[in-house]
Amino acid sequence: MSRFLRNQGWVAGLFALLIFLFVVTKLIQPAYGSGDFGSLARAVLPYAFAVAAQTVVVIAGGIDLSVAAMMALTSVTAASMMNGASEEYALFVVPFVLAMGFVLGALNGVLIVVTRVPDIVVTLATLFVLQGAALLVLGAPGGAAAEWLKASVIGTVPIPGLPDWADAWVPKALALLVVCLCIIWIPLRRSRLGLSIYAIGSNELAAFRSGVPVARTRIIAYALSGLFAAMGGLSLTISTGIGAPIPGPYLLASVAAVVLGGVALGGGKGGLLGPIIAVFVLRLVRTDLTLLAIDPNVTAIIEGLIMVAVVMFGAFITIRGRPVGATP
Amino acid sequence: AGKYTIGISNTVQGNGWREEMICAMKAQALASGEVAKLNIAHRNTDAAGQLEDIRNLISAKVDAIVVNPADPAGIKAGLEEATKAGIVVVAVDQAVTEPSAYIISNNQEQYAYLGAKWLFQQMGGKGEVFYMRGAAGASADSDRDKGFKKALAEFPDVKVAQEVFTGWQQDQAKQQILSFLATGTPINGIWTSGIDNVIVDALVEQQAPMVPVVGADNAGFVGQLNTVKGLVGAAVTNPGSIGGAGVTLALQILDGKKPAQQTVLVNPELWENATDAGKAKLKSAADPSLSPEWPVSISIPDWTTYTKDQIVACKGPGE
Amino acid sequence: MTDIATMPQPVSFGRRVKRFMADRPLIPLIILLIILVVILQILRPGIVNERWLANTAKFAIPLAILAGCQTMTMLTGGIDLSVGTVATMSAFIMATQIVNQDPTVAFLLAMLPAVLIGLVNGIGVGVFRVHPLIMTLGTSLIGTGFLQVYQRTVIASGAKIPDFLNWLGTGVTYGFPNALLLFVPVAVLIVFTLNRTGFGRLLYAVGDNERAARLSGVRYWQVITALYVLSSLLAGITGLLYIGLIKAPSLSLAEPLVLPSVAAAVIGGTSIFGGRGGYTGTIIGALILTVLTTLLTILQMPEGGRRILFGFIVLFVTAAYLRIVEDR
Amino acid sequence: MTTNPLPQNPLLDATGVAKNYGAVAALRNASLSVLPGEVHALMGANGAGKSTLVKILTGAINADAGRILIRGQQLDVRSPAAARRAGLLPVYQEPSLIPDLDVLSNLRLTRTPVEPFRAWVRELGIPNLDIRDTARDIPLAILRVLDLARALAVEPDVLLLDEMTAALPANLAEKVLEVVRRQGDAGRSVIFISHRFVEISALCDRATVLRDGSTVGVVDIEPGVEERIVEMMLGTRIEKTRVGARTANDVAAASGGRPRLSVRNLQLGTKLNDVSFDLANGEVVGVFALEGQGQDELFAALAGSIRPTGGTIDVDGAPVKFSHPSDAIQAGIAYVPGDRTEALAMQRSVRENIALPFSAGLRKWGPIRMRREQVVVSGAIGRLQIDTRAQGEVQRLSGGNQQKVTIARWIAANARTILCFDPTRGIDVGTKQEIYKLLRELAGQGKSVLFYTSEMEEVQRVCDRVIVIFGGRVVDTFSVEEADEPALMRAAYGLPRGARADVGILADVRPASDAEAAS
Ligand SMILES: Nc1ncnc2c1ncn2[C@@H]1O[C@H](COP(=O)(O)OP(=O)(O)OP(=O)(O)O)[C@@H](O)[C@H]1O
Ligand SMILES: Nc1ncnc2c1ncn2[C@@H]1O[C@H](COP(=O)(O)OP(=O)(O)OP(=O)(O)O)[C@@H](O)[C@H]1O
Ligand SMILES: [Mg+2]
Ligand SMILES: [Mg+2]
Repeated sequence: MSRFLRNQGWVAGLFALLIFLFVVTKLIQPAYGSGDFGSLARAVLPYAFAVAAQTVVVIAGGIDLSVAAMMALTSVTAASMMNGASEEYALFVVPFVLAMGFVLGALNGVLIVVTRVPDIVVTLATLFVLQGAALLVLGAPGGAAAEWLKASVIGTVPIPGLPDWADAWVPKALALLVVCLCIIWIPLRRSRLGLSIYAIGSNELAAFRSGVPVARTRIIAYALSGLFAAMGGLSLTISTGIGAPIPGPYLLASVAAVVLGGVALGGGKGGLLGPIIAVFVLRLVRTDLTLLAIDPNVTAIIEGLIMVAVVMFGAFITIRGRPVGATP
Repeated sequence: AGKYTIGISNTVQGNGWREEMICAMKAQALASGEVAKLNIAHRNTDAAGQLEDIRNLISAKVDAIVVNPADPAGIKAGLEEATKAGIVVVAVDQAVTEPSAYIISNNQEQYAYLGAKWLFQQMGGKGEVFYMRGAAGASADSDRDKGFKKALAEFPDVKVAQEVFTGWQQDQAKQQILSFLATGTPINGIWTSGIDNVIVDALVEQQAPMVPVVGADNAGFVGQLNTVKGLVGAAVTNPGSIGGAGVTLALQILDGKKPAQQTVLVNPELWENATDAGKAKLKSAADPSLSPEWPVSISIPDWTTYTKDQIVACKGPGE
Repeated sequence: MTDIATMPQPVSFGRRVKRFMADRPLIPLIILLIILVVILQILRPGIVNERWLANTAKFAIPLAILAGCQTMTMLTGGIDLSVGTVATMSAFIMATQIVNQDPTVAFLLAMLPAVLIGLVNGIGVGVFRVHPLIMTLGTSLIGTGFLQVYQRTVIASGAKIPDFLNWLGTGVTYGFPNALLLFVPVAVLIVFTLNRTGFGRLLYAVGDNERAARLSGVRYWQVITALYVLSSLLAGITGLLYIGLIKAPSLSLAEPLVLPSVAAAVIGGTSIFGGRGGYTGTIIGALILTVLTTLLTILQMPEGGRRILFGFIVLFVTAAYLRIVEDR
Repeated sequence: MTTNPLPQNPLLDATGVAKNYGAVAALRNASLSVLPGEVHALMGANGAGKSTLVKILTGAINADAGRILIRGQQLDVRSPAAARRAGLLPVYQEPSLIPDLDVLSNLRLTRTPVEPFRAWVRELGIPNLDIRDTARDIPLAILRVLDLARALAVEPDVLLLDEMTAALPANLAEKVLEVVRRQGDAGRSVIFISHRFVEISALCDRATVLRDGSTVGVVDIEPGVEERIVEMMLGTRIEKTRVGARTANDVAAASGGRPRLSVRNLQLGTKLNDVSFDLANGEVVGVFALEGQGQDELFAALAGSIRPTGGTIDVDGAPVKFSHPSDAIQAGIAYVPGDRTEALAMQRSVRENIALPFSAGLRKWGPIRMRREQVVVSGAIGRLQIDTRAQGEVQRLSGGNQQKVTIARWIAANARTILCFDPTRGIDVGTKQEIYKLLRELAGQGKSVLFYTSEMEEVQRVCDRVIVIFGGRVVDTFSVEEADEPALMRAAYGLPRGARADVGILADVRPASDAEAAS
């Protein structure tokens, strides 16, 4: 139990915060219901994928500044491919775009491994490259998305055996998110590859000496990041029905949520659940601020304060909880 | 005193034009006396983020939503949901594709066409133009590009010497024009997408030959048109106060006075300092007390009723 | 005590050149810079003239000072993303306060947020151990929010650029930009601080091994707080210089400089993991980026292509530099 | 070079191995030949290139030149994984478990079978290991043992142990030696690196000696061979002086005044209990203890790294309370940790590392007087005879020289009291002698030294008195004359004076310590 708390305490605390925020939301807007929860889930979708993309590389001891640009590129690619195409064609577009994200992500990894330039610089450079490529694909927002794809995030999932009121709280967007993340994350977490990703983030030298193929593992971590980012890009196209070549605010948001979610920026620690809950928390805070009709400029201040305060609080309890005298 | 709650969604922050738009919305809501509360979602984000904001406004049960769309098509789903929830939707500044929404918009294509045509005429229908666009990939930029290209097609002897994207950022634009001037390439005119005063500054600083400059009606640039010696130029109006007009339209609809068409276009005007009539117009428009990034056209006749003090105070109902 | 063992076998010329450059990492950087200038001159014959040099210096100087902030924070293993906001705030406050206030008062008011943000950053990072990326991101959000609220209060009073800043930012005397009057002392100060003062030593030591520094009696929080305040002050001064150069106070004035400032420091050879680097390299890094921007403006190619090229060149420059300097 | 006629084909045969780091030649011409079933010592002074050779043999770094034959076949070990497949398994000088993974995951990562691992862990004297513990939370000594158990569990043909016993307390070290010997008996080969001759002569069949990156000889281990090995290792650098403790007169003369450091009833959670002792000016007091008896906490408390929960510390008769190491330094008390990665800024120069304490205080942040610093630093470097060929970055120095830098810092700062925590861990005999001499010299100048060591014989060489800690209490104090090995050992196991027991059997008595906060 104490080990569980030590390992998962932060995530549990975050979850409690989320529940608390739901209660607050219900108090502010008593009519807040399942439909609004569905809106929240849809808003979470691109952020959650961005954060998943960031989490994988951060655990592997890196950082990926190209997440948002990758989302933009995959989004415009999907949107321009589906523009004027048949509904069935989208069946091909989706795997194609996912594969593209995977390959481009792997390319990030290869560049890092081969050039030995720090990851922050390589991904900054690929940020520009991917942005440029997105502009070449679509000079201005446009394109289209297949109707069945758009429908895949609207409405709820009927779960047999559950009463209707409960079904209403399972929006398709949430189900889609959970399925996409779990399909990749759970097998990964259990595999040696997953261990290797944690290992190179925790101590690269020790990992190398334990026989972990460090370069290959790093490339795969970035490839997975690219894959998640492509899912994020697709989710943008699906929810807006277009592709936009200018990246949205997902880069900084992803870094913030990763840290809020208890993943150490040095690597090796944390999981995917924390950052995803953190995304929900951040989105719900925004909903609450809108519901309260707070001055939008003050909103920026509040969002910044929350980010700093939560992380400071986390740091504070870890300082308190650490055996005295030890430095991090 | 008012009875309505109006939601506002905007996706660009920290730019004078957008700030004026928001202040116009607040001032108009206050001046109308019909609005109890404004609920403003105002941040830097993309279409997906705007969808989130619109849905949050739906959750907040506002009566109307006035939106400056990040992208005309990208927020269709959200606007549709809003209409279904019985909310009046008004798009300002740019059109939207959702048919149930009302649109009161600046005509971006016309904006570029008007300025470019004037510029090419000033150049005598021939020569090289420096084409300083906005942000690559933004929908307003591509609309303006259409207008510019339309004018260019009418003047076959005008050539684009160089095309750059300023990203609507002052520092980038200034660095670009300085680099360009340093090459010594001769040009006969400069078209800007509203990042204008830094361009004139650069010409003055570098003691480069003054060429005609087209910009927007930003207070700084309008001031320069009046005072900078040797500068021939034109400001094309692109009133940020369109936001106030959007609030007025939303209130009219809520009060049951629907407009004849779904779309109301506010056509830009061109103020130039090449003629005496134009000079007089510019003189009266100039307003050195405004922040240089704010467009001087702080009101739109027939559509806004607030005073200058009200928009400058930037206070909405209940503030 | 300096009996460097020389290799017994004769060393080839190439290796000697390489070793020579490796011991003087500035030389390859300068060569890279010269190559870029030569390419520029070939693309646009005649562009490299006195006026162009002055313009390049004018734009490189604010970037170089901000990159100095990054260099110092990166030496401690941190990063300061709030420099853009701080510079913007002091510029905006200066331009609006000068209308009704005495210049000294306006200056002090302009530097006030810089000190405050620096202090908060320093305490967050130094005492609460918040990750610098998150801390400075948070304070920059908060700062932006405050600036927007502030802006509404001064719309009526308008803005003005003080003549002195105008002179400093854009003026040229005997072909030399006046901004050098500010930059040369600042650069000398930074270089001297890093190499010849106890504080500079501590920056390196803390970034390299915080525990070792602690055992030597160094109080981490003091160093970090002083560092972030210094960084913010420099950013604030950069803001004043920059507003003199751009002459248009906007709420996002210096934001575009943030990522390039990080890139300049990294290109200049400072390690983002701390403990290694210096300011002279950073200055050349800033020049390289400025020349690169010009180069890409001059190229007649679509915006997308330009960004792709920019990304690749940044990557290539950093990789080439690392290749030359590493494995001494 | 001594050439022994080989009775069998060697299992591992490396010749002409060379490795350059820029201008520094870490290895010039090393060769090593290991027979099946042999425990082979690899010896050499600090910086001779032993670790480098191990790393090359196990694929952690690539050699510039050389030929490696395994069972007569040329093999290209380009990665640790390849070496592992070839049956070569190392335990490096630094722990190599992944700090953020638990032990079980670490095993899965290296495809190590769990049950044999558990068996080996028990065999090596750690009865109650929880394999779900995160490696980061496990004390260093235990980690080293786990590294060994992990290597043993896959039954390697050649096991390479790089200073495996250096950081181990006596009881664990003994277990390790026992296990290693049995490896040899079972027909597997072991390459064993250690600076301790006792271990070499107890364990090894032959020894290869390296000097300055070249193999200078291979000898059979037989009684009396030590002198020859030392000769080969150090070349001309021999100066084996015995540093004795002070005579009774000196002690009497010095102990007239008040004690420099006086600890009374020091309490620290469950780790330290009622610890009291004095440290006089001009005195070297040894601390002897088995692993995890609270010595780490004691040193950390005296160094100001952790706050004691009870008791008092007096310096020169005045009570002090340390809340940060800088307070202790202010009071003239400097701490040299056993783990040099904890003490050094690895990317910085030797000079900056030595001068670091000069800049620590707020008042010292200003311009540095370079000339004066240069003089002080080179004084300290000279005094410790630090090999400064690679002085631009401390990480390029060999382990022993790095260790010297950690001490040189406080010599330069002229600290009055030095707390040395196992300063000779992994240091060659020559350097050890220098350090002993240095500590005695410091004492001669009126400075005082508190000296924890994991090697019993050091106690007699340097200390004036020894305190023995067991279970967080000072269980006994010996004068140097009384501190013979059996007496110390008994006390360290918490046995009263005069009781007779065989230490070897007693080695399991102590439960494995679970946490270690300070080191
Ligand atoms: N990365 C490096 N760069 C430069 N020189 C190095 C590097 N690594 C090792 N050396 C040099 O090579 C020599 C051999 O180092 P090595 O670590 O193998 O010594 P060692 O025999 O293990 O000594 P010790 O017993 O002190 O650990 C030393 O002089 C060291 O300074
Ligand atoms: N920057 C330096 N360079 C070289 N040696 C130094 C330096 N600073 C201190 N020392 C040396 O270290 C020793 C301790 O000096 P330090 O100035 O720390 O003493 P102090 O007791 O703090 O003096 P004060 O009370 O005057 O500040 C002296 O031998 C001094 O020569
Ligand atoms: Mg060694
Ligand atoms: Mg070594």
